[in-house]
This record gives sequence, C-alpha cells and structure tokens, in this order.
Amino acid sequence: MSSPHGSPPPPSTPVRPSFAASVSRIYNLSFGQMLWSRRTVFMVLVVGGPVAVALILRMLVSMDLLDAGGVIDGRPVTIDGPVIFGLMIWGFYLSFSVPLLGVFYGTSLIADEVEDKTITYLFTRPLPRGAVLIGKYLAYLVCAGLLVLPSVMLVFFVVMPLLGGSIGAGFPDLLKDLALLAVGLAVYGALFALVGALFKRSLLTGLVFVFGWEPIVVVLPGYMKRFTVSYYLQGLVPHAMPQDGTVTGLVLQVLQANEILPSATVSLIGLGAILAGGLGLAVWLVQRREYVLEQ
Amino acid sequence: MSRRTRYVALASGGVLTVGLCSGLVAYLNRGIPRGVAADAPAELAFVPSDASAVAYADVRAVMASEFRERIRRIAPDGVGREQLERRLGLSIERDIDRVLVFWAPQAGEDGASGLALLSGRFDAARLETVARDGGAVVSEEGGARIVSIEVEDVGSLAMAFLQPGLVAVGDLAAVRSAAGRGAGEAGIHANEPMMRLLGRIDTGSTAWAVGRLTDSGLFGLVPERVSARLPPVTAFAVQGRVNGGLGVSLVIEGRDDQAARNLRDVVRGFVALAQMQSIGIPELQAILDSLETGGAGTAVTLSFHLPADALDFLLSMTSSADAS
Amino acid sequence: MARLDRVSVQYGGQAALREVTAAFPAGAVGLLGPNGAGKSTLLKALLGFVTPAAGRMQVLGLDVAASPMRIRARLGYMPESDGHIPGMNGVSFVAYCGELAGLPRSDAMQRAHEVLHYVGLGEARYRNLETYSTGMKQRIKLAQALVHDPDLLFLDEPTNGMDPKGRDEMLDLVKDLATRKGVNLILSSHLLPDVEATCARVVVMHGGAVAAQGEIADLKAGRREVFEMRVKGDVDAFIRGLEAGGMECRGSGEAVMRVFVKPGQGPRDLFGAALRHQVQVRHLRPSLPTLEDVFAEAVGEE
Amino acid sequence: MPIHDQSYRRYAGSRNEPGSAWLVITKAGIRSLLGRKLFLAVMLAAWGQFFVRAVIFYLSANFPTLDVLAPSVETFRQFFEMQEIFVLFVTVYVGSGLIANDRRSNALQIYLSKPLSRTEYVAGKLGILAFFLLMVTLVPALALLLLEVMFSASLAFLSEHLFLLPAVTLYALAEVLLASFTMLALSSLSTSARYTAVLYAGVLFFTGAVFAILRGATRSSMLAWLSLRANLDQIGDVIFRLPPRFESPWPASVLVVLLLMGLSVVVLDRRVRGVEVVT
Repeated sequence: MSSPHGSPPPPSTPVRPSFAASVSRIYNLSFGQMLWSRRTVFMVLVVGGPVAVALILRMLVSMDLLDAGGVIDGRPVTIDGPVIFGLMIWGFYLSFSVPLLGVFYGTSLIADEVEDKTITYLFTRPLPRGAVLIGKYLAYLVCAGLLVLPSVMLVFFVVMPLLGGSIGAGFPDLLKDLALLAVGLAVYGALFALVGALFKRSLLTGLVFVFGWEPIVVVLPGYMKRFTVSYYLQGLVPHAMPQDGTVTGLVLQVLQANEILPSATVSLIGLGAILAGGLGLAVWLVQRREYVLEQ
Repeated sequence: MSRRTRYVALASGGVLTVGLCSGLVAYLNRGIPRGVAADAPAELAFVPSDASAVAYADVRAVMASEFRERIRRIAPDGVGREQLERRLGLSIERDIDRVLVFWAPQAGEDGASGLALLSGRFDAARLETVARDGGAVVSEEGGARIVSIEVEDVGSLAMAFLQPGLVAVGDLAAVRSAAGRGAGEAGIHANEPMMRLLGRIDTGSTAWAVGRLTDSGLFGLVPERVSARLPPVTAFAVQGRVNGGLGVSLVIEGRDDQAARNLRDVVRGFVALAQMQSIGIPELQAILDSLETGGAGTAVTLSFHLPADALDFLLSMTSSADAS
Repeated sequence: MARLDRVSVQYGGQAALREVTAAFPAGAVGLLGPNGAGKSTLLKALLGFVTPAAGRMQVLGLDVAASPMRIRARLGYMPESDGHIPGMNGVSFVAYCGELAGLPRSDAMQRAHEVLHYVGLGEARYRNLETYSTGMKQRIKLAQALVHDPDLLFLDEPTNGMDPKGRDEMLDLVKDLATRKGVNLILSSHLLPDVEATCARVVVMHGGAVAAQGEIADLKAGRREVFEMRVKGDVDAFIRGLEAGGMECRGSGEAVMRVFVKPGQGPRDLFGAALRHQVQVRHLRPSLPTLEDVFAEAVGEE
Repeated sequence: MPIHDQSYRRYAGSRNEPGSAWLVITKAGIRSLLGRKLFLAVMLAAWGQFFVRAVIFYLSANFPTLDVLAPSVETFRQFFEMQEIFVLFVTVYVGSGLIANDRRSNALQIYLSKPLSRTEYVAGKLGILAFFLLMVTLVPALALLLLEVMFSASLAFLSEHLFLLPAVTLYALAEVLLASFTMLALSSLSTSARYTAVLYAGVLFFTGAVFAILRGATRSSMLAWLSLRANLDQIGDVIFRLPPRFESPWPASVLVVLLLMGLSVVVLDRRVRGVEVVT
C-alpha cells in the first residue's frame, strides 16, 4: 500500500502476539468451554460424590451407627476423622478423581478440537501451536483444581471432626493433601496431554495406563513401578493409612513394610520430570503434526 | 468468561478461601495436638512441663467392661475393698472415674517422684477426718487443703483436694507443687516432645501411658543387663482399649533410624520366637496372629488384640498357676 | 401410496402437525412448505418414528401403526440431515443398508455398486464416508434409500447444500426415478423450483397443516388471470386503485409486479386504472400462474 | 455426463423376512472390529491368562509332583477375576461408541428407516459387545474346562464338579450382560464415545471407591451392593459355591444387577429413537 502523499503508511501488519499472550488468550477461551461442555455428570461424580459420602458418614456417626474403636480381622483399629479423611483422599481423589480427570481432560486437549472440527479455527490464528496446547492445559489445570480442591475442603470439614478428630490438628495434613492433589492433577494432565498428542485412541490408552498398568505395577517389586505416576505420588501422601485389609490399606502396608516408598525429594523430582517431559514432548508433537480433519 | 463460569470460579475459590482461613484459625487455636484434643483428661493441666511419663486409666470404662467381669469371675474381690468402703465411704468401682499418674523430677532431689490424680466423687470431710485420726496434718497451699502424714522409710505422703472431685495423692513435695500449680504456669502442654507422644494416643483409649526415657533406663523396670543390650530407646507410647477383648498398641521411638530398625528386628525376632513356641496352643496362636509390628522412621509399632476367649484362656492359665 | 387422515403430532407441548389430511398418490408428489411447516415431521410420522396423538395413516395400503416393519421394507428414506454409519466406505455402507433392509449379502453388495454408479458415486465408492463432500453425502443418502429397491421413496430436502450443477443432477435423478423407473416418491422441499421440476402433484404445508393439495396444473388453472406489469409514477396510489377495483398486486415497486384480476377483467381495466392515476405503463403482458403464486396464496404470504 | 446414464434396475431377488436385521448389525460390527490391529492386540492379551493356565493344567496333569497346581473350583473363579480388567477394556473399546457414534453421525434415522425395530437395533449392538465379551470370558473358561479333561484324560474333575459347567456359563452371562447393558445405556446418553468411555470407567471405579471408603469407615462389608464390581464378585462367589466374600446378602447384589439392567433398558428405550425429541 503506498500513500499518495508520501507520508509513512500506518502499520497495517498486526503484531504477532507473544507466547505468553497467546497462552493467556487460549486459556481464556478454553476455560469456560471446559467447565461446561457435556461434563455435568462428571462434575457431579467427581465433586459431589465424595461430599455426599462424607455427609452419609457424618449422619451415621450422629446416629451412633459408627464408632471409633473396632476390630478388623482380630486387630484393633481406630477409625476416626483423620483416618476417614485419609481414606477418602486416597480412595476418591488420589486413585480415582485425579487420574480420571487427568486422562479425560488431558487426552482431550487436542482430541476434542479435532473431533469437533474446531482445531482449524485455532491453528489458523497467528498463535504458536505450542501456546494452544499450553493454554488449554492451564485451563484444564485451573478447571480441575476448581472442581477437586473445594470438594476436598468440604470433605475435610465434614469428616475431620468426626469421632474425636480435630480440624486444627488436621489442618497441616489438609494443606499437604491439597498440594498433593494439585501436583497430581498437573502431572497426570501433562502425561495424558502427551498421550493425547501421540495416539489416536488416546483415551483407551490412558484408561489402560491408569486402571490397568498403575495398580498392577505399583505393587510389583523391582523398577517397573518407577514408570507410574502413583508411585511418586505415594511418596508424598501424608496420611497413615488404616491397615484394614481393604485394597488400599493392603497396598500401603506392603509398600511401607518394604520401605520402598520413595522419599519426598525423589517423588518431587520424578513428578517434575514427568510434568516437564510430558508437556514438552506434547508441545513438540503438536507443533509438528498435521491434523487431517474429517469433512 | 461467561457469567455462570465466573460464578463457579467464585464459589469454588470462595470455598477454598473460607476453608483455608477457618482451618488456619482452628490450627492456631488447636491447644493440644491431634488425638488428645477431643477428650483429653482435664487433669493434664496439673502435670508439670518436665514430667517424664504420664499414665492414665479410665476406671469407669474398665469397671463397666466385660473384661472386668471376666477378671472378677476368676479372681473375686478381696476383703480390702469392703473395709475401704466402710471406713472412707469410698468405692473404687463406684466413686472413681479416672486415674492419671505422672512422674516428674523433684527440685533438689534425685530421680522422679510420682503423683496420682484421682477424679471421681469423694467425701472430702470424711476422708480428712479419717486421716487426722491416723495422725495426719492439714495445711493449705494455693487454696487447696493438703492432708499429709509421715510414714517411716517412705517419707511424707500427702493428699490434696485440688478441685471438687479431684484428689492428688503422692509425696508431700509433689502434692504441694501440684496444688501450687496455678493457672498460667507452664504445664505439660508446653512440653512439645511429650505432646507429640500424647498425640499418638487415640481418642477412646481406655488406658494409656507415654514417657520419655532418659539414661536412667526404663525406670528400672527392665534389668540393666537387658536394657544395655537393647537398641537405645528415647520414648514410648502404649495404649489399650477394652471392649469385649483387649486391644493394645505400643509405639517406641528409637534414637535414630538405625536404632529403630534394630529395634524392629528385635521385636520381629521375639514375635517369631513366640510364634514358634506357641505352636499347638491355638488360643496363644490367635493372640500372636493378631500381633502386628511395623513403623517407619524412628518409630517402632507393635499392636495386638486379645479376643475375649483368649483372655479367658490367659486368665485360666494364671489362675491355674496360682492354684498349683 | 400414502394417506393421512386427521393426523396430529405433538412434540412436547408443541403441535407439529394439526389434523393433517392428505393423500399422496402414485408417482412423484411434492411436499412443499417453508422450513418448520411440518414436512419432515409428516415423513417421520409416515415412517413410524413419531406416534401421532390422533389420526390414522396408511402407506402402501398398510396401516402405519399396525405393520411398520412391512412398510419400511418397501420404503426408502433419504433423511434431511447428514447421516452415515461411521467408519465405512461408500459401497460397504450402501451394501450394509441393503442387508439391513433384508437383501442377502451378495445381492446387497451387487446392488450397492449399481446404485452408486446410478447416483454418480462410482468413482468415490471406496472412499471413507467421512471424507465425502456435502453433495456426495446427499448422493450417498439417496443411494442407501434406493439400494433395496423401494416401492416408495421419501426424499427430505434432497438438494440441500448442493451446488447448482449438483442440484440439477439430483433433480434429474429424481425425475428419472419417478418417470422412467417407476419409483413412487414424495419429495419434501422448501424450494419451489425443485418441486415444480420433478412433481406433477403437490401438498402444500404451512404451520403444521395442509394449506393446499392437488395436481400442480389444476392448482394453477384454478387461479385468476394474471398480468405482469411495470409502471412509472405514483405506484402506491395506482396499487390502491387496483385493489379498490378488486384486483390484487404482488411484488409491487420498481420491479415487475404481478396483478391478479377478477374474472371478466382484463388489460382494459388495467390501462383505465393507469389513466386514472396518471402513471405510465412501461410493460404489460399476460402471464401464467406459477406454483409460487399457488404457494404464496396457500400459505397466505403477501 | 448426466449421472444417471448408468441405469437403475428394479430388484427381483429374494428378501429376508424382517426380524433378522440384528444379525446383520452384529456381524458387520464384529467384522469391522476384527479389522483393527490394536483391538486384536487387546484380544490376544486377554487370552494370555488362558495360555498360561493351559500350560499349568498340562504340567499338573502330566507331572504328579506338580499336583499342587491342579485345577480346582477356585481356579475357575480366579480366572474370571483376573479377566475382569480385560472385560473392562473390551467393554470400553467396543462399547463406548456403539450407539454414541451412531447418534453423532445421525445414523439412527437411517437404521430405523430400514425394516428393523428399535429392539432389533439394540439387540444387534448388544450382540457385538456381548460377542467379544464372551470371547474373553465364557469361551476361554469353557476351553480351559475342555483342556482339563483332555490333558488329564479323565472326566473325574468334571464329574466331581459338575456344577462348574453351568456355573461358568451363568457367571459369564451375568458379567457380560451387566457390562453390555450398562455400557450401551451410557453410550446412548452421549454423542461422544470418549465421554461414554470415561463415564463408564468413572461409574465403575466411583462405586468401587464409595464402597471401599464406607467399608473402611464402618469396618463392615454390608454395603458391598453399592459397588458394581463387588456385586459381581459376590454373585460369582455364590454361583461358584464359594463362601461369599462380603457380608451383604447376595440377593441384594442380584437385585442391584437386575435393577441396573432394567434401568439400562429404560434408558435405551428413551434414547434410541428415530427422532430427537427436544423438549
């Protein structure tokens, strides 16, 4: 475009937004979308389920149907607020909600856009493709965090004071739990973002990993379990689990007896490596891949 | 962001913030660490901060339990009980609810002296009269009446009515200091290691004891030659719960990880030995099967459960031993 | 071939069909109406997808409520919305539809090839359906409706989304089926030319009810005489004058307007009115009533 | 070239009576799945246990010193328990898209415009899932039973445990039907196979977690009927004449399973329709 008067033309080429700006745009775009699209049932399960169970337990206690002391398989056990809370953190959040949310959202970061044929709209913008993935990943993280963490909080306040537990005394554990779950969401999300970028049938791969590979391998001796996320997460669990013969109790018992849980440092390093590696590789893949859309 | 998305984010952030704030407030006001918070005996307030061991028993719970019934069946109550009731108007079964005993070093003295705190319903006037008849002296300290008596070889024993329904019994110095222990004085709550041990006690335990061990060994309970060979132990917490049977769990703190590991090995060794010995005695086997050892870090845990019939068996063994 | 007798259909609280009584004789019948008139609902009711709240329906002489399976075996349905079975290529999809309709496997496969050639997808028949363009999707929908050689074909908006050439080809196919291959069909469309190009008979629907039905020629013939005219001057006053004289104007303005005159009226009356209102007549010629006129009148659009 | 130059002919061949179309759906579904390499790998992995056990059966039958490995009722019970994870994978892989994908691509109106009823459509889809589930449960279990007879060259084991044959069949059917019906119902609720898959796994593991936590807190397994998985386990123990593993009454588990299947049928009836009813 030349100006007839010789004055410099107004800047007409839009400036390509920086990576961070792109990430924040994608994040803003994806956040609400993630929270609402056809996932209500899911939200109810993940958020409401544990709270409902906590309320039921509280009701049982108030009706004197539940007391702290008891015997399981001839052993004395104490089940009080802290123990129940620990059980719920383990049974609901750590081994159910977090991996499942990670698999579902993580693998769908790109897959959903391909499935809904909307990826063209994103990839034809002047945004780096890596930023699309990172932005959507952050949206997932915030979205999942906003679902899971308040639910944990509610469960804590409902369950902790039961049967002689104390909110004040359990508070440090709550903080650790919240941090642990946030880390879990981040790591699982990153890992499955990679899986989603790598495989076509990413969801099945994710489910096999979470519900097939992890539970089996984590109790096997040897180095295999280092290829799971839950191994490293277990190293950060603050609760003493009740050794009650349930599967989780059993697993932890085995782990603790053999003192094979990694130390917190090893755990954090391992989780950090998975997070960085998963996300980095996923970005690399997304930048190189051609996405052919069905008509 | 749409309006409902913003609402969800706000609600969720709100829950988190409110939760964290109220949790923090509760944490700062928690007073006693977890475990002992809910129904810790009020008598703990009279325990000085330098106490090295505290033991507690819920007499009422024991008396009301089936366990007690079984013991009574085998070993009937002695005559002393009747006498006590007639003279003092005091029935252990009826009038005493809880007993808390602690050991603390006495100023200017070697070793520790113990003090028992009994809570229940006491006829103070009658007790005092009886004591005076026996030659006791009454004094006052910190608003509490102290009845003391000199006993040969033992020293001065004393009894004080600290509060309505709370009696301290022990040597005079200890009772004095307990009576003088007013509000604001640093008590056991200021002793963090002890409070940590108390934190190991589950709520609802019928009886428990915690203690920190100094070089003087296990209060001389364990022969020196044995204790010398045991890995160094710094603290212990033991608790029992009576309900039908008897559940006991014990935590021992080793000096360091190495000591704890050694201790675990020793305990496992003992258990294994016992298990070998008990072959052919199913009742004993059941107890040993319920034995559980474990622990992590510096802690060693041991727990077992005596079911009701195992108790019968054990008691019948002891009574038959008595009889023979 | 199909007959409805006082059929009413409700979706939730919404009435989609109100006491529809219509007959679709053999041959090609157009089902005309604006979007939302109830055309698709009528077809779905005939297929037995929706159960009417009241009324009776017959297709191929069989009662829809009593023997839907026997009807569907002799029926082909080309739905309006895109529909395919995921993960199949053209020929396997059509053959599969043939099998579903009761054809033996080998016959179904053979007919699938034939029908795909017929609808012009011979080249693309081994391509995955998901890669088809919109026009190809329309053709494959026609193919799956034809594969089992139905006696009656329901075509719901068959030219939707097609380019002009594809549209002509699709209409040629429909005409060919109806005239030369002896397939009876009901063509539902909101496009007048489509219906006019292929059907001799029409059912006009509006607001869930039948607005008019019959042979297109008859519907047109029953109309008043019509003139195309263009005038210059005070057009509005002129139109008011015509209407005062019992005539009717459509499409007034700068463009050509269509003036419907009462029996007995003619060009003389038009010129007279022009003279009275001082407008110039730039153009005047007798015209024929179109389906559009019929339609506009039937649905009451001005 | 006018496209209708290739002429259209009327069809004069034979037609099957309506009523067999479900078989067409099932066959086509099976064929299409067998063409996928990943799926074949999953199926092969699911047969891994069969091969291992076959070797063990062979060894125990031919080497008397190894008769600790000899099969028992528990062996078959355990076989099913270890197949559970594959039942999950196959259910998710095969089942999640069965109806969801049809709904996504509007295929239902095409299916239902053909002479087949909604029941037939569901039966056809159910057939696909049930076929592959039976292939990883009932078929290998029966094959193992057969192998046992052949390796030991005697009918002693079989005649001693004559109930095993119906037990294996009954349990496999219960497991397969429960998984198939619930998965199909979930699949009909969504248009996304991915979402369906996660929903199924979610419901399965969520109910399991609820039970595990309530069991931990109440120290009693009276609430086993809350868990989808535990219900099957409980029923399995009863069918195999083993002591039930949970304290909850087993008829409660049967009731829950039947209720779930009934609920699935209701859902399917509401969701599998030629028109989308938007209210």
